[in-house]
Amino acid sequence: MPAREGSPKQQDAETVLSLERVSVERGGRAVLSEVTAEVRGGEVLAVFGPSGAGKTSLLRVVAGLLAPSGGSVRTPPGRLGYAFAEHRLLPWRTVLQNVLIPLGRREGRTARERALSLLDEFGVGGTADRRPAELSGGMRQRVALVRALVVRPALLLADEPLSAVDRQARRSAAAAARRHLGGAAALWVTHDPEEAAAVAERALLIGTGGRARLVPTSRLGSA
Amino acid sequence: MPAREGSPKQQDAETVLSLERVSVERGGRAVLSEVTAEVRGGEVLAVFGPSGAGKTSLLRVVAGLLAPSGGSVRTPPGRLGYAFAEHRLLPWRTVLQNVLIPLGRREGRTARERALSLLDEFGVGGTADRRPAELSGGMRQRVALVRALVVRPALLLADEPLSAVDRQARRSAAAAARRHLGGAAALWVTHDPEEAAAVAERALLIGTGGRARLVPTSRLGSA
Amino acid sequence: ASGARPQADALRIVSVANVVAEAALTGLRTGRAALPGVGSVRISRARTPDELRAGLVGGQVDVAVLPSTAAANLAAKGVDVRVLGVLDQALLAGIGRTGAGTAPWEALRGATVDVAFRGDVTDVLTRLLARAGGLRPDVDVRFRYHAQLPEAVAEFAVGEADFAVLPEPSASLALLRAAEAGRPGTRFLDPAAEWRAATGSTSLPLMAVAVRGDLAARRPEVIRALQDHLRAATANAAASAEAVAAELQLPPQVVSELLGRGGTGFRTGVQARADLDVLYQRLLAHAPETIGGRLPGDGFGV
Amino acid sequence: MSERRGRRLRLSGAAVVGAAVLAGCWPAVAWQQPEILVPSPAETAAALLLLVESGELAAQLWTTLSRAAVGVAIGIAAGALWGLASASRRWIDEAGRPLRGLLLGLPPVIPAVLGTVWLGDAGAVAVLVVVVVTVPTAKVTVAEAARAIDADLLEMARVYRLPPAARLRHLQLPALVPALRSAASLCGAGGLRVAIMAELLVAPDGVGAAVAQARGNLATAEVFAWALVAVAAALVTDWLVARPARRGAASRAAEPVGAR
Amino acid sequence: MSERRGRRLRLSGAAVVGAAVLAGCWPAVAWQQPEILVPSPAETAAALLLLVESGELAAQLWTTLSRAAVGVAIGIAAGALWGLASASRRWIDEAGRPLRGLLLGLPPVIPAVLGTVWLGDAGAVAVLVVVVVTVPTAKVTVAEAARAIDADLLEMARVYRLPPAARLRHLQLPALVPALRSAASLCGAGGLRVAIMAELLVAPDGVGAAVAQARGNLATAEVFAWALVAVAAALVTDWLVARPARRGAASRAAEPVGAR
Ligand SMILES: Nc1ncnc2c1ncn2[C@@H]1O[C@H](COP(=O)(O)OP(=O)(O)OP(=O)(O)O)[C@@H](O)[C@H]1O
Ligand SMILES: Nc1ncnc2c1ncn2[C@@H]1O[C@H](COP(=O)(O)OP(=O)(O)OP(=O)(O)O)[C@@H](O)[C@H]1O
Ligand SMILES: [Mg+2]
Ligand SMILES: [Mg+2]
Repeated sequence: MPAREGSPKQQDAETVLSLERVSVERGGRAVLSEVTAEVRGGEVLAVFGPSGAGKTSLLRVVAGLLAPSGGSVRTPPGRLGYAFAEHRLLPWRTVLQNVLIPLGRREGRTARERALSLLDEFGVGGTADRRPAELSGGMRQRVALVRALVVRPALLLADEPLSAVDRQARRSAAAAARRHLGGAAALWVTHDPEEAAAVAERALLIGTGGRARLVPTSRLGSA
Repeated sequence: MPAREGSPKQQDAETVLSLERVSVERGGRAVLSEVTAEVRGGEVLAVFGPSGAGKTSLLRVVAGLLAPSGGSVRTPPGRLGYAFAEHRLLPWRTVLQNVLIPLGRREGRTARERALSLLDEFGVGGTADRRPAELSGGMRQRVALVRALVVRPALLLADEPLSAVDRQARRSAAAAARRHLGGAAALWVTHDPEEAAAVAERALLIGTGGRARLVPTSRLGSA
Repeated sequence: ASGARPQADALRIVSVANVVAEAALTGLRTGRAALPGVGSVRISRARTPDELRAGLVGGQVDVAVLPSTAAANLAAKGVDVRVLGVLDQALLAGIGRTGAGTAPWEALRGATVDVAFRGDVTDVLTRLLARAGGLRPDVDVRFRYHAQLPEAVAEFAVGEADFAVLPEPSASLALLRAAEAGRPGTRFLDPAAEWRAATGSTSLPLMAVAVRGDLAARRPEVIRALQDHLRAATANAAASAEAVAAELQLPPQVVSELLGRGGTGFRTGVQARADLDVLYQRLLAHAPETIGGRLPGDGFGV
Repeated sequence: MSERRGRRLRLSGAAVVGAAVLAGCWPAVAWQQPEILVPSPAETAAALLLLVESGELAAQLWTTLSRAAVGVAIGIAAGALWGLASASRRWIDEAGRPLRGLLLGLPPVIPAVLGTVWLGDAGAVAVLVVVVVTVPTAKVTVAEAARAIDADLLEMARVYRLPPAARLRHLQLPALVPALRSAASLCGAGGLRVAIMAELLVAPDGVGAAVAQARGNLATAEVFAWALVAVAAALVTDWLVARPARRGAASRAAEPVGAR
Repeated sequence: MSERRGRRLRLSGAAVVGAAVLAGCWPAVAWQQPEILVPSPAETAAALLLLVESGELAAQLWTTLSRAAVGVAIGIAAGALWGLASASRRWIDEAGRPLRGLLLGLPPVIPAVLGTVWLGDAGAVAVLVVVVVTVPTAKVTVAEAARAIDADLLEMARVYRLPPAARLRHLQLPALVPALRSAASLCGAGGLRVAIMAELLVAPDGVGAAVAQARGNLATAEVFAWALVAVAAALVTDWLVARPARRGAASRAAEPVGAR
């Protein structure tokens, strides 16, 4: 049974990301089954569910890294920002270089200042000239999130972007991410109800059967 | 100022892990400053603190992977179990092989059953014959934790071992870990107060200045 | 380092590939001829004199058929070898695309001559003979070198070169292939004849049969027997043309032409010593490294 | 299933096209050149047939192949061990540097000459030359790859005190598979060429000696026939080395990746 | 600081010991052998001195070095590009397979013969032979390493739509450093040897031709002197290639790791 829209606010921005009856198989096993959802520009949809339910798989399908076994995905034109769960920073480049590499040459120049201020805002300000290996796990995660934001994505996919960060830094980073999202649509995977509530109003709750339904993030805490 | 013992229960088991005025520098910057703590056999000490405070560094010092710039560390004789933050499973071996490799040959035979039942208990029972790449992030984390436990360590170091796992699985995994610890001493890094409380009674709270103090885990939630 | 030899009466002969040498050894190889006092003869072939020296030094080789310069060179380097004879033959030939005139050197004035290696005996002798013939090397006549003999042969055969001085059987091969390719050439220069004219010696002794010194000293009767065999076999070389062609995998017509031309023969080391010394002295003056920088001493020829 | 099969067909198609292009160059060149320089395919085929019929091909190829195989096996084993040791201990690396320079810089004539002195047997000398050429290739490839092994995994092995054998079996060898494969690919096919070259320099038998003989006789078609044999042997070696590799790659890429 | 210096000294010490052991083997062998088989270091030094004084050494070495350098440069560039292309597109890999077999299996005599036909100039032929030998080494090493590049990082590059130039510069080249280094190390030092061999086969000048001539004259000491020159050149090349590498390794291992 496809999931239905659960949020009341849908007046101003239009839907830019839509999943329609998306099914996914991995290694021959069905993981997601007929997931349907729509996300408007500027909106974050939290993705919530048990470990192994298929959250990362869903993000990969949306990013075009994995072919769904059924259904269709429509994504907005423009750039994609993807904060991978394992950060995927280039080990031989500095933090600042890592953040700037996805930008084109000309953009890169003007974006430098923005990148530095974003790093600052996410609490990793002093690390611009260090290599990823010289950061702590939580710092690397935030750098990866900055990289995903600095490209001014039309679509942001964030896969547990703050799981290795302490509660306080998580709160402030989630708020900062929300501020810098602009008109982008976002899918934000997290296991933390508080974090989900900080970035999103609606959550796509994936069950172990691979079915998903939309719930308000305010109701996740009780899970 | 060195930290002091904060827990009232210290009658039966003796101290097997002790840190005395341990200081750590990384990349020329002071990270930890004169951390002192003692852990008894069978006791878990939670390690808590902001991202970048030096929790992973502390575990590395205890594991002998990093030389402290000052102070001394005494560890129990016997095996070490280390659940790294980035799992570090061998990509070309199956889950079961990964879990069994740290064991010697003869042990390996008898340990097979135990490994399988541990995997089961941690909610990754069906994955024994898969490669790590075929697991979700949270599943890989739990496999790494099982590997650290299956060697029957005298000392367990767990670095945010359940950060990518949903709340429910986290609770049950934490409880299972506690059960299987036996007489080992453990340091357990986490950002989740609930998880800390589930595995430990005392926590080493590391501040941004690199100083640490011991607090009951019940008081972490208010941080 | 010779040590105890298991088969004292086995004679081990190694020969560099050479038509006359092969003809002289055919009888021994096939077992039709036998040497008195020698139980068995084992014959193998080496591609370069370089391969022979370890065997001669180590005692795995008793007799070696090799360029006479290499024999002198080994002696100069302290290897105890003697020459038990030389194989007389037309070992070098100047081939070209002109008719054989009376003044071969004049035909070469202003021309380029292909030679296989810079600085080897063929090169040195050709330069010496050119000077004797009234040409200044590198001025009146130019030389072009190759790293390997087959290249020089191929260049002549396909018409890339008009003149070449080559050892046999390469010269014959070059003429054969050139004729097949429709660019026939001729032997227009006989270096051996030029050599005799220039030096007054009776031959140009380029191919020698060397023997380990201790064998020569201990078993003179074996040396005699071998010399007798070689003399008889070279005198009748043409008879074994077919076997030689098969053994060396050469075109039969080339071998029978070479062996049938006459001029092949064998002289003992003692008989040929004077001719050898003339050659060695000239080389010592112009290219000492080819004979190791020193003339062989007394008793070199046996 | 049938889609994967189609893909495989298309890929062998690419190989056939590649071979056809190469094969096409040959008559184009041979056309304008006399046989003695560049024989035509037909002339070469005739020479090849002769070699096959006389049994020469089988005999010499067997001689050379066995020399190459022995040399390559010894060379890869020694080189890989040396490479692993070099990667794990800096002083071994430094101490081995002169030997490595020696092996890499030494013209093969020298081991050929020395080998004749020491070993006497020309076949053994050819093996020696193959070993000398193979060892540094294997060593350098394996050492650089071993240095690039994931430091995190090595640390894990240290923490869990894996004994050296287990470390080698479960961590280093699997991580070195690409390097070992390139060493095997280079040395396997290249070893034959080196063996031929060594025989050309010193040995009285084997493919190299046959080539030298044919070349001396200006039997260019025969030289080309031997070259064809050598290339065919190299391709077979390459195929044997690449086969298990491809199977591994296929299983890794089992999951379909769609276009966006 | 001074501790690091001590370590460096100890390491060069290891290299000196390695060299000394090798150098010690030589007189030990030469002792029992006549000069014509294994010349002593003194005899070799005398021959070397003669080569230096006559200017022969500088002239021939220059010729050979420039041929080797040109050949290796072309070979590594072409091989690395081919390797990258092979790793990224299966059909390129498949289509290139026959050519790779050809290059790996072909006895150098054949390109020598064909080269003489096509290029005329023997020097160019020597360069061609060096290229032919270098290309597959570079190709195989780079292709296998490129296939082993972290798939996660490649996926990241794809997601962020890095243009090919940026991908090459920021991801592929840094990831290929070990492979490129081993290719450079193998081809750089080995290239000289191959050039010498090629000259021995095809060219009338250069070190290879000098070796051939010395060999023909049974001047073993001179052959050894040339071999020393070749080994020295290989060591220098190796040192030049290894220097930047070592610097990189030093910066990576900046953090001290204590014993437990
Ligand atoms: N490459 C793969 N091959 C086969 N199966 C896979 C692969 N990757 C993931 N899976 C399986 O797909 C299912 C969903 O995985 P996914 O990574 O999407 O989970 P998740 O919801 O992101 O979990 P987590 O919260 O632990 O990250 C899991 O059962 C996992 O075992
Ligand atoms: N290899 C390194 N070189 C230099 N500095 C490092 C290195 N690793 C970590 N650091 C620095 O040491 C400090 C402590 O890092 P550590 O990894 O111990 O933090 P942590 O408490 O584990 O943080 P997190 O919760 O994010 O994992 C950080 O400021 C980090 O930047
Ligand atoms: Mg996931
Ligand atoms: Mg950490």
